Amino acid sequence: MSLRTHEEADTGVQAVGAAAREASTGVQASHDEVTSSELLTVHSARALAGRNVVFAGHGLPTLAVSLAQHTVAPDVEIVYESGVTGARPPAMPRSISDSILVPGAASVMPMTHLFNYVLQGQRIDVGFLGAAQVDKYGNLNSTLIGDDWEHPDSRLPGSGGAIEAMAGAAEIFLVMRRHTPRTFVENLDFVTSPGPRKAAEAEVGSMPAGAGVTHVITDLGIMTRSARDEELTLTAVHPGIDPSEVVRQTGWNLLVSPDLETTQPPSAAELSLLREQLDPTRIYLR
Amino acid sequence: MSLRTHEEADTGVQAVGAAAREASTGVQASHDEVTSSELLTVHSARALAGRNVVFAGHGLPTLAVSLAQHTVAPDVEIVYESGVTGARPPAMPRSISDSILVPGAASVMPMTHLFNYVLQGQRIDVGFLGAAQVDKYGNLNSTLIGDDWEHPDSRLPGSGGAIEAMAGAAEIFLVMRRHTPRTFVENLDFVTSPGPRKAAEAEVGSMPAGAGVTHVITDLGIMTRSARDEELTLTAVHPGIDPSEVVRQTGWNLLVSPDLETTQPPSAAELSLLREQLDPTRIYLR
Amino acid sequence: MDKTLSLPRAISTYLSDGDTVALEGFGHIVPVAAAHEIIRQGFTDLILARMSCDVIVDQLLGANCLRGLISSFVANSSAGSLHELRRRVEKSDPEPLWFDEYSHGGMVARYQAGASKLPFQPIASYRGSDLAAKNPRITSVPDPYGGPDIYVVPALNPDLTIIHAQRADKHGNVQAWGMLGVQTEAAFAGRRLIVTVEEIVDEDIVRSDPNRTIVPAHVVDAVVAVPRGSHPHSVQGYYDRDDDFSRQWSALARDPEAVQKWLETNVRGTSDHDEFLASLGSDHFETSTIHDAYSTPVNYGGRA
Amino acid sequence: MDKTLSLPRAISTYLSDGDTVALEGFGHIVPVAAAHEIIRQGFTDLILARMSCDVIVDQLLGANCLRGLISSFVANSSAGSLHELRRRVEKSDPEPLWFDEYSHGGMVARYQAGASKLPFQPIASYRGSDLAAKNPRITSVPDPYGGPDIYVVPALNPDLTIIHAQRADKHGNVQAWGMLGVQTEAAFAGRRLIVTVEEIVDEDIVRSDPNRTIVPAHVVDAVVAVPRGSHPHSVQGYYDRDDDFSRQWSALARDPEAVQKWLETNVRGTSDHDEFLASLGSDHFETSTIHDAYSTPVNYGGRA
Repeated sequence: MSLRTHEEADTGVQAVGAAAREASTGVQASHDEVTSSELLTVHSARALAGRNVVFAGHGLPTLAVSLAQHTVAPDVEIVYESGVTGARPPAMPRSISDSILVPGAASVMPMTHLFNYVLQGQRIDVGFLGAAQVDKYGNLNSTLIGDDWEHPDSRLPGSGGAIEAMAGAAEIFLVMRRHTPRTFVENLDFVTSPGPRKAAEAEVGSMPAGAGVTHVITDLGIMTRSARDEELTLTAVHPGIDPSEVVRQTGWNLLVSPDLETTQPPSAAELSLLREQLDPTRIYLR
Repeated sequence: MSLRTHEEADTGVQAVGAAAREASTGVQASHDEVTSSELLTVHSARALAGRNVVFAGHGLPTLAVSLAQHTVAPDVEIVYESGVTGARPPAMPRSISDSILVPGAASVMPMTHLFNYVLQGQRIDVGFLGAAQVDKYGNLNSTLIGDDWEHPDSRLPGSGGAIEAMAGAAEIFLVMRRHTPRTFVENLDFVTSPGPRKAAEAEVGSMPAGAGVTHVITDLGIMTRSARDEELTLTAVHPGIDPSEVVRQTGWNLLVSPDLETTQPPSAAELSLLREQLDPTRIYLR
Repeated sequence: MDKTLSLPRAISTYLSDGDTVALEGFGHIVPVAAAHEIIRQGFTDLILARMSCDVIVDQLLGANCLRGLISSFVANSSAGSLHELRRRVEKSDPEPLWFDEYSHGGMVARYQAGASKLPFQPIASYRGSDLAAKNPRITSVPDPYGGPDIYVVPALNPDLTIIHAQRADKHGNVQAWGMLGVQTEAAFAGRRLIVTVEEIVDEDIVRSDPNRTIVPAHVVDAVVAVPRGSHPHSVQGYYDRDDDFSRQWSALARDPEAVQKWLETNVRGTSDHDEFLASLGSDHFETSTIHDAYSTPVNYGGRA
Repeated sequence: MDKTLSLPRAISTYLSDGDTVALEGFGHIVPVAAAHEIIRQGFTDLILARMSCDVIVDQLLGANCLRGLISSFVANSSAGSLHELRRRVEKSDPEPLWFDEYSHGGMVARYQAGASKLPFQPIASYRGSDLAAKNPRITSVPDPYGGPDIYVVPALNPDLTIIHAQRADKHGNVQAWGMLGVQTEAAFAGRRLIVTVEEIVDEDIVRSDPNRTIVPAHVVDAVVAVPRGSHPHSVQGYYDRDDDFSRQWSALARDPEAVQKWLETNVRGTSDHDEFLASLGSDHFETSTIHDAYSTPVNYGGRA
């Protein structure tokens, strides 16, 4: 409910970018069928290999964790901001506070436990977040757009638990449906959730426990960073996406890895799991 | 379990003082039958008139609250340090962590709620405490006897929750089975639970929320105080007790009220309730 | 002590103009009916504390009940924007809104300090966040154990807290299950406390499961039976959420006049919560039925 | 992930000499069998954290497992004194004991800070108490909201926490009821966590009542089935306390040699908890039977 997942930032059907449409080889799945949601979900799931405890919103992150449980990370467990762990909902939850998450779950914690003991308590390996703006160090804005904090052009939902997820999780995966210069910016209008580099510049407060944003998964490709002072670097583009297009759609001078790769398209097995088992009514696989 | 109630400080059968035995009139109950426990319980119960939420140990305080519920304070509720409220045990609990308290109780709180939200949260009208030593301002020692804190002559149980009860409750009732110069002292060997006067002398920390010890109920009589800088004053003696005897048994120069009263002996109704209904097997009415 | 009251009586007894009132519930067991009663009785100048906003925040704003808001999430859950709120914040339309903003972790910490009668609660987040820079009430203390200065947030002690739950006994022992949010802390933090419940049950039911009690009776001032009092939010074991209602609100509230008309017809024009529910249409609740899924009983037995 | 282990294996895997180990449980669901296994394996130089002491503290002291104690109540519940402990504190016999002393409120605050990864937790008590004067780890910070400086206690993060509960599934979702003490906070505060339980149950039972879970699986390192693992303390719904045992301990432990003999016979001389229980005599548990008192099931139903 309260984290800015992509569902809240973006609504409506999102097809994958035109370039991807043209280029996707269709070796493993007909590219016409691969939606943006499917693409982002598959790459989010793959990035979960080796992780155990994930803090995530409903929708795409939930689907990604489910897919990872069936593929690269059988023991991965999802913790929802509403305090639910080990949920086994009979259908896709409509928000993180959907009571469909509760029957058959392993636990429901009160919010003091979730925020104090789980998030602040550094029990999370990966937190999935969304944002209206991200900068080169993975600092996030989900508060407002505009110059005047008191009278913003657009008032956004705010932190919810994003500040605590960023501060407490070992790493953050950022999922952005639309990779544009308006969302990938040189300077945030408001720093809601600072990564460790921004935090280190401040004079007061406890340092974040983790590395901040380590993966950004977009409709154009994947950016990663691993050290505090490291910038996000384009490490992979989706099939048919020219890296110069990604640089053009980024509001700062984006670093491109010398070992730039092309992502493996969703496999038939991944798509089959998503479509036939995990979200057969296509609530999220729009 | 962990507050120093009189049960923990004093063990063994305690008959009422000889003077009281000789003088008790027996108008309402044969004085031969009135044990020290009954006397202290009845006067503790009477003092609960007008109070609603009581923090108490097992044994005498529990009995006193039960008696008050049947007499002067029908709505009074007891909160145990183990987190249990609204207990209706089928028999007298043997400690505050006796699981006999739980079946049929109104709530069981985790200890964070009990200590943070109930005690520190200032939800308690009266806290019952015991102590090894008390001074004229109602400061209490339940930690040690001796001059050397590192190697005391006698190591006592320690605070338990007594410090928090003293700091958070609106007032404290102290029950002392034996009124002697060794327990009513000029200077405590160790200030475990300071009242507000002692706290005010300190330079650091939050001030206690309440008045500290307002009633001391002993085998000789009743002492009260109501303002921060007020000393405990002997306001009533039990029938047949000479006030000079109380002064002699007190380690400081005890103030005696000009309006000194003689306590009303336990009534037949009170004794009947205690003996036949509340503690028929005489676990505590020794 | 019987603490049952009618909803109008509970609100009129325990709320005053200018109060800070907390309405908590995280997308589940939300005191919506109580918010509507606040609108009906025309309270003004309130400061609302609510971690995660929803339709009732827009409705209280539209009804001009609020001069301020303390919150950490100001969208309509996942259903869209709260347009009354955005008009107030973005354009001071019709007037400015005092907005005291935190993160969810900060709000939890504020309620926790309030419930604990501590002046503040430390929090490990906020370093480098503009949220801390923007809000003068978020400050810091030194760490006497050698770490960097740590952020703290001040205690939040609402004049009145209102929560909703599945059930209580008439004395006010409140039981809830499913997602519990910050309700226990908000309840203890409040100077006064009203609890609305789906049903008031015999105390033997409550007492058969004392660990299920989230707020003990001595903290409660009034307990009020308000069936379906959380609509459009769900109540575990009682009814499902009404997503259509929430989505339609975000569409409707784009038009300030539509908000006023809705409030006149559905809240001010209804005398109580039952009439409000009826105003939504007789077939409105057909889709929100739920299945049964009972807990396995546990044995509370002890020495007999 | 199946986290079930035998008790010897769990202790040998997750405990090391010199560790700070928390054994929590407030006169109910106490990890007594785990304490005995620590004695059997001969660990030394441990610092024990335990709010409310009892027979296992005396036993661990007698077995020379401990160099230090962090506690807020050092009697044997209401059964009398702990004489091993008193000899150590009063006479440094056989050697001094490092004793880090708090009140119960202070211990709760320390575990809470530890679970929350905060450096400290403020506490409203301690002003004017010699406990604060005596303990240099109890210190203070200024109140930036204008009140007096407030006392703080440091986070407690045991190397290993051990708790006991009624039941868990094999993944380590732990459920308990009755008096819960500070177990959830101690569990989250621990760098490692062992949970002993009366029984490991099918996960469907746990999942029929998710609000009953006091510690979720991802916090647990090992889960161990140890029936009657809390004796002489009670387990709600399973067995009653054994007051005779506790009282007899306070009598026996007046004699240091009797303690050594008891440890040899009943702990070191037994290979596991079943043998320990058998060493108490075949008719020992006849008096601790309990009655049944089942909770009323609640409906967790939602949208099907």
